[in-house]
Amino acid sequence: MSNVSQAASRDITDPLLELTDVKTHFRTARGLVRAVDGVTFNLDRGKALGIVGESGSGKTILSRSIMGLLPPKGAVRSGSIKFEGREIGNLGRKQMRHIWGKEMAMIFQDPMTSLNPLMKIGQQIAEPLKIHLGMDKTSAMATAEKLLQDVRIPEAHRRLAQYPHELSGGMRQRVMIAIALACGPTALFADEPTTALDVTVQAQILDLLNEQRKDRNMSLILVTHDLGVVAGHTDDIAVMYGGQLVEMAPTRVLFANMKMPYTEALMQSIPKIEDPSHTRLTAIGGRPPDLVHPPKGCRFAPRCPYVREKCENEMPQLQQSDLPGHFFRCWYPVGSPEYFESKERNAAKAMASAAPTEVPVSIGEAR
Amino acid sequence: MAGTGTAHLRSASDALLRVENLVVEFPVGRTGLKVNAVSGISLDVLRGETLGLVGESGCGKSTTGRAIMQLPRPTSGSVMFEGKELTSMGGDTMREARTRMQMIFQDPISSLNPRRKVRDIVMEPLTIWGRGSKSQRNDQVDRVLDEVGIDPQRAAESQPHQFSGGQCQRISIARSLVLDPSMIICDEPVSALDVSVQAQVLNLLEDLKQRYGLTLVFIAHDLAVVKNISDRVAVMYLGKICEVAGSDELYRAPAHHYTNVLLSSIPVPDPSVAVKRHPIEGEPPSPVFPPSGCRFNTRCPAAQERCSAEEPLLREIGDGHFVACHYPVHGGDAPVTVRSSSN
Amino acid sequence: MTLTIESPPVADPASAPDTPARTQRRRPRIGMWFGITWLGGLVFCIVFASVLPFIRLYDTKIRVGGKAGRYNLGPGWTAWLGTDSSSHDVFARCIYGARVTLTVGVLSTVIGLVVGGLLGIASGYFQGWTDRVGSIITDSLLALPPLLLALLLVYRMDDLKDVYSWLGWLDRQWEITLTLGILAIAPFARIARAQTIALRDREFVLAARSLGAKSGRVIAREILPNLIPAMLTVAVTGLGILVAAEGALAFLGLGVERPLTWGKMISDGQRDLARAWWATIFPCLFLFLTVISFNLIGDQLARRFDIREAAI
Amino acid sequence: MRYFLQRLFQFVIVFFLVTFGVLVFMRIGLNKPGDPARTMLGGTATDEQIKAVTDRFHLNSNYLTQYWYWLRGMFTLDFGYSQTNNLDVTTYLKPRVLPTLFLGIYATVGALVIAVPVAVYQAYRRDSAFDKIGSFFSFALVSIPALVLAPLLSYLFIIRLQWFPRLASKIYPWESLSGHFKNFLLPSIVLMLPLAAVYVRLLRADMVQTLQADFVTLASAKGVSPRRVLWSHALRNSLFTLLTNVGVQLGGLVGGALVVEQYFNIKGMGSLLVVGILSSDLFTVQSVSAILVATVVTVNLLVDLSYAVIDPRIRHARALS
Repeated sequence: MSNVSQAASRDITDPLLELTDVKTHFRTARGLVRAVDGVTFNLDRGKALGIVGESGSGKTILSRSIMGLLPPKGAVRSGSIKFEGREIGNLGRKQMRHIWGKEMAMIFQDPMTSLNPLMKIGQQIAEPLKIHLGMDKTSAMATAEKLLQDVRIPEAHRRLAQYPHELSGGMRQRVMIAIALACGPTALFADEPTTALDVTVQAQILDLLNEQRKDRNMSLILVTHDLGVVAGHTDDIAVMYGGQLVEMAPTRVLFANMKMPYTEALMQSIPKIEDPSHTRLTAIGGRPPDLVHPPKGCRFAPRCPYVREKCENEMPQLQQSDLPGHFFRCWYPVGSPEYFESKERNAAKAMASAAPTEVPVSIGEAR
Repeated sequence: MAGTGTAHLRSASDALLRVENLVVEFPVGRTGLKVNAVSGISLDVLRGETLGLVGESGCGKSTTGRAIMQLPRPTSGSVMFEGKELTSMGGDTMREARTRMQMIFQDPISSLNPRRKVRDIVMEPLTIWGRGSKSQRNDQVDRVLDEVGIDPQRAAESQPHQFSGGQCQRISIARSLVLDPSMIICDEPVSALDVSVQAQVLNLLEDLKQRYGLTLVFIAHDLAVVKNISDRVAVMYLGKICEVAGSDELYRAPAHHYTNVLLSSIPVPDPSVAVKRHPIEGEPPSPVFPPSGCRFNTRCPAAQERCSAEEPLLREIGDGHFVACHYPVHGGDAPVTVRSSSN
Repeated sequence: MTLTIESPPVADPASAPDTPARTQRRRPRIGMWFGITWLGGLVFCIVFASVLPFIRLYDTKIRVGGKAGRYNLGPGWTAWLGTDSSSHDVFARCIYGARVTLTVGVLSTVIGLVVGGLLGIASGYFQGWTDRVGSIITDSLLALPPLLLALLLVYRMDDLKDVYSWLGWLDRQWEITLTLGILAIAPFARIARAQTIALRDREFVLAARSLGAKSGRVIAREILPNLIPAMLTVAVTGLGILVAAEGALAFLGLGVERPLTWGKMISDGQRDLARAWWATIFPCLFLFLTVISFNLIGDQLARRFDIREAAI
Repeated sequence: MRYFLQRLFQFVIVFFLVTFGVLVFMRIGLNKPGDPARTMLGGTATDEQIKAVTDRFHLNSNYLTQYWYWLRGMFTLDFGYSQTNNLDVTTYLKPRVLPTLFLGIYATVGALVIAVPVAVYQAYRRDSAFDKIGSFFSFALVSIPALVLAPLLSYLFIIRLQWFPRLASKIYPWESLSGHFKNFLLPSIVLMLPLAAVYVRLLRADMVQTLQADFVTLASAKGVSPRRVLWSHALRNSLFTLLTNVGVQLGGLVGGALVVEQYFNIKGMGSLLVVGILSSDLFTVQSVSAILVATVVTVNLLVDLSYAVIDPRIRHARALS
């Protein structure tokens, strides 16, 4: 695998991105919101990492923290973020400017609001080219046209002079990708890049992203709530819950061998196309934790079907499983003796009470 | 006959809802152009059945749901509900008829008036129609709230913004239930919710359907969700119905090329499953200028000359399986969306 | 006077942490308390003007050495804010003037709010020709500069009541109230219309209709409660504008003659500004403090209800 | 284009409606034959004089006919006759136009020149000391009516500091630049400051909104410099409310001009109008109102057009229609 590394002193096998105990908190009227609370992981060059979580899990804030794109007011950051061996966690917007667009680029969720409505497509793509690569107008436009062809936009030349509203949602997302790719970044952050798109278009965009990643040996961080999206398109998956990383593993390992009850519950609550119609879903009762006053122990404890006393009192640390690269945050992981014991107990309880249980929020969940 | 035909409709006497050749058009500003949101579709739903209506954004599925409610009234076509024709009904009769069918919307927060107490919101239908005495109404509301898993005590003193999205959706469901309707039209009821909450709401809908003997029209863009909850599924594309079949049958052996593409586009939450892709290029054309013939012909991998000239009618290709396509996938009897474990 | 209003906030507690919302309240609420104190004090003085020892009666002349003279006293203990050209206490006159000004302001706001509000709701809810007629009315009202319209209306009403006996009940104060009320219709109508259109398409309104609610009920139960905060906020800010407009009318010679209002006092004192600044500057201050008080309260309300305030 | 014609049509309708309304309202109640003429000429007028005026302006016919003749006169620049000045309105209206125009242009342009940079910087450095001070002053200034600002400033600068004379005779810039300056600076400031404050508040609010938009974040994430993000991405997208209000505020500006002209003794259309109304000078009032209404309507039309210049979406939507 060849690599065009700019940092000659660094070994190309070194991780591109190293996060150590990254925390991002927000001061609000209600108190300190622990949006991201101690995240540690490494990402290798050219790899695709999926960050999965429900709304409020901190996945978006995490990706924005790495990019340094948080709102300037109210955010309290700590921990270390190293990008190509260089600490960027403490850089201000001024210093980040030289990294943004050139080495790190970002794609947002909503293609409708992410492009400047008053600027022609061509100009928007040419902008980073002029800034970072010092191109003149003609060559920037020529490169922009090439980029549009790369992201497979038909009639690329004509598009340059069009405005965003003249394109469909999928086309706009392609333009966003073209902008992100313009200066050949080493890391691409895609925040829910397909949530606003239709399924048929979603598949096209995901394929395009992956193909470009491979062609350009670029790392991809795919932030999404949809396990289906990450399953087919990433090398590793990080599952977030309540601001913390609760499980991280190579994609196949995670799906085949998940350790965290939350990941398991998440998987089970998704309706699957293979299952026959009217298959009962296993819902997760309750609600995500309040990040101003998070639970003392495991953050998933209040909703966990296998919860024990220890879970409620002591916060589990991220530990490695017997498989390489697989980490999880649980006292009694899926597959442990305690897990099976709790499972049997729950099943017995469900048998005993035919009527819906007293759990107030999720009716029939236990049946 | 224009439109996509009525071959799939069952005997009129069995159907709770029977929609024939429904057309809904909206003007585009003052341009004189019109959006062909729904172009002559026919549907029927039997009592106690759940009909899934699935398609991409802009295919007219939500518009169909609202047109059934006569909000706004369709441009033309017939909507028979409980044996009565809704499109010709006058104001007050119409208002009365609407209480027999209810609607749940996509945005749980927007569908509740932010300035009213949750309990009053749920009580509102009873107040409008002056049903029962005050204490009867209170009991009814308490019972329904309890049923959907909302604490009536808390509902009495809280406003919608104090509840989460999932809970708001439960409240919407409670409101739609108090008048004891026979049918509920669910317009993307779970697409704004997180997966864990989505499962709660889907389960709740299934339970309530059993308990109240409800008939559901379930509109969504998520095929897995639609399959999970529906007995019968109708696939829509650009204001027309492409395919109608029993839920399991449709997913086992899609016959319309669009259905096939749609099914193979779903990302599967399992990396060991290799999906045989049927990728298509491009995006749906504008409903202002729909293509001639089969509306899918501009993107269809199997399109031939006939497809742009002649509009296919819905025809039966299997037991209860109908498709509007001149050249259906394998005649509709072989599974095409191949999913196999690669290791 | 224009306010642009955002759609009401959609707050999902579950998703809140993912979107770092605006933090910290910006300006402390001192401003609003200042406004309430000033207006409260003013109203108190107005109500008890005749019994409060420190407010002289409207007609009391302050004599110096037994003589009443032009501007014979500057600000001081005897007359807090000095005396005017006819030897009257400026402070007392300011208070009596405030009575007229505030009454006119409140009543005309109510007129504008009710008429404009109904017009706007009707235009926004029913659309079609109702909307077309409504928008022609508002456009026409806005095409004529407001102060010009006010001058015309007040002046002609004076004439008309001599011709038509059924207008006999109109005194100057009513003329001004009606006039300013008419001026306030168009802005209120615009805002009510915009808000109604935004609300009309919300799903809870659709839900109410699908429950079989009639238009009247939908407007009263679903739309109006969501409209009221915005309208009240606009009304408070609008009060400030109408108070200023009343001042301008009085300044241009079409004010209430007795008691004099601030605008007329400013106009009267203007010629002798060099000699007796207090006769002009103090009414100016009263006018300014009153207008700013309304604005401060309005601003706080706008924040409270999350209404983005645009122009005043 | 069709959209523009539609708007034009609507504005023309409003113009006719309002000017006709003014005519009717000025003459209503003067029902008896000769009454309007008598009102115009005053009690001492002879019957011949009254008849002459009545005939000249068709004061005996119905309002629509009167309106028609007046309107026809307007288009041939015959604005009617004013008894107060015993002159044709056209003659003495002419020199009144420019001073008011000076005031209006100085105030609007000055307000924009001050407001745009201040608001942009306030929004950019939100919650900074600059923002807070700016917000404080704009809030205070928004709350100062012309009626208050005029005496305050004239007391300070004319009476205390004596920087300006009370009256200057040479008012046109081509006569004497300093005289023009001395005459118009203070009145323009009185009109300009509150206007600038309104603009600052509007633009700041919109800018703050825009700066939170995804496409602005994306522009930053491309590595675009903050200055360019601010001035070329965010500002253009924030101009709509401001533009709308340049039109909307015009009415208020005219109102302010009435007060300011009166206060600073400027012989403009505003003071003419006040005198005209107070002396039932039918033709003066009608003519000046018509000019003002036409101005307001035209400016609003131009504002409408400028949206299309700025925003391609509007341009295209209109091209479709």
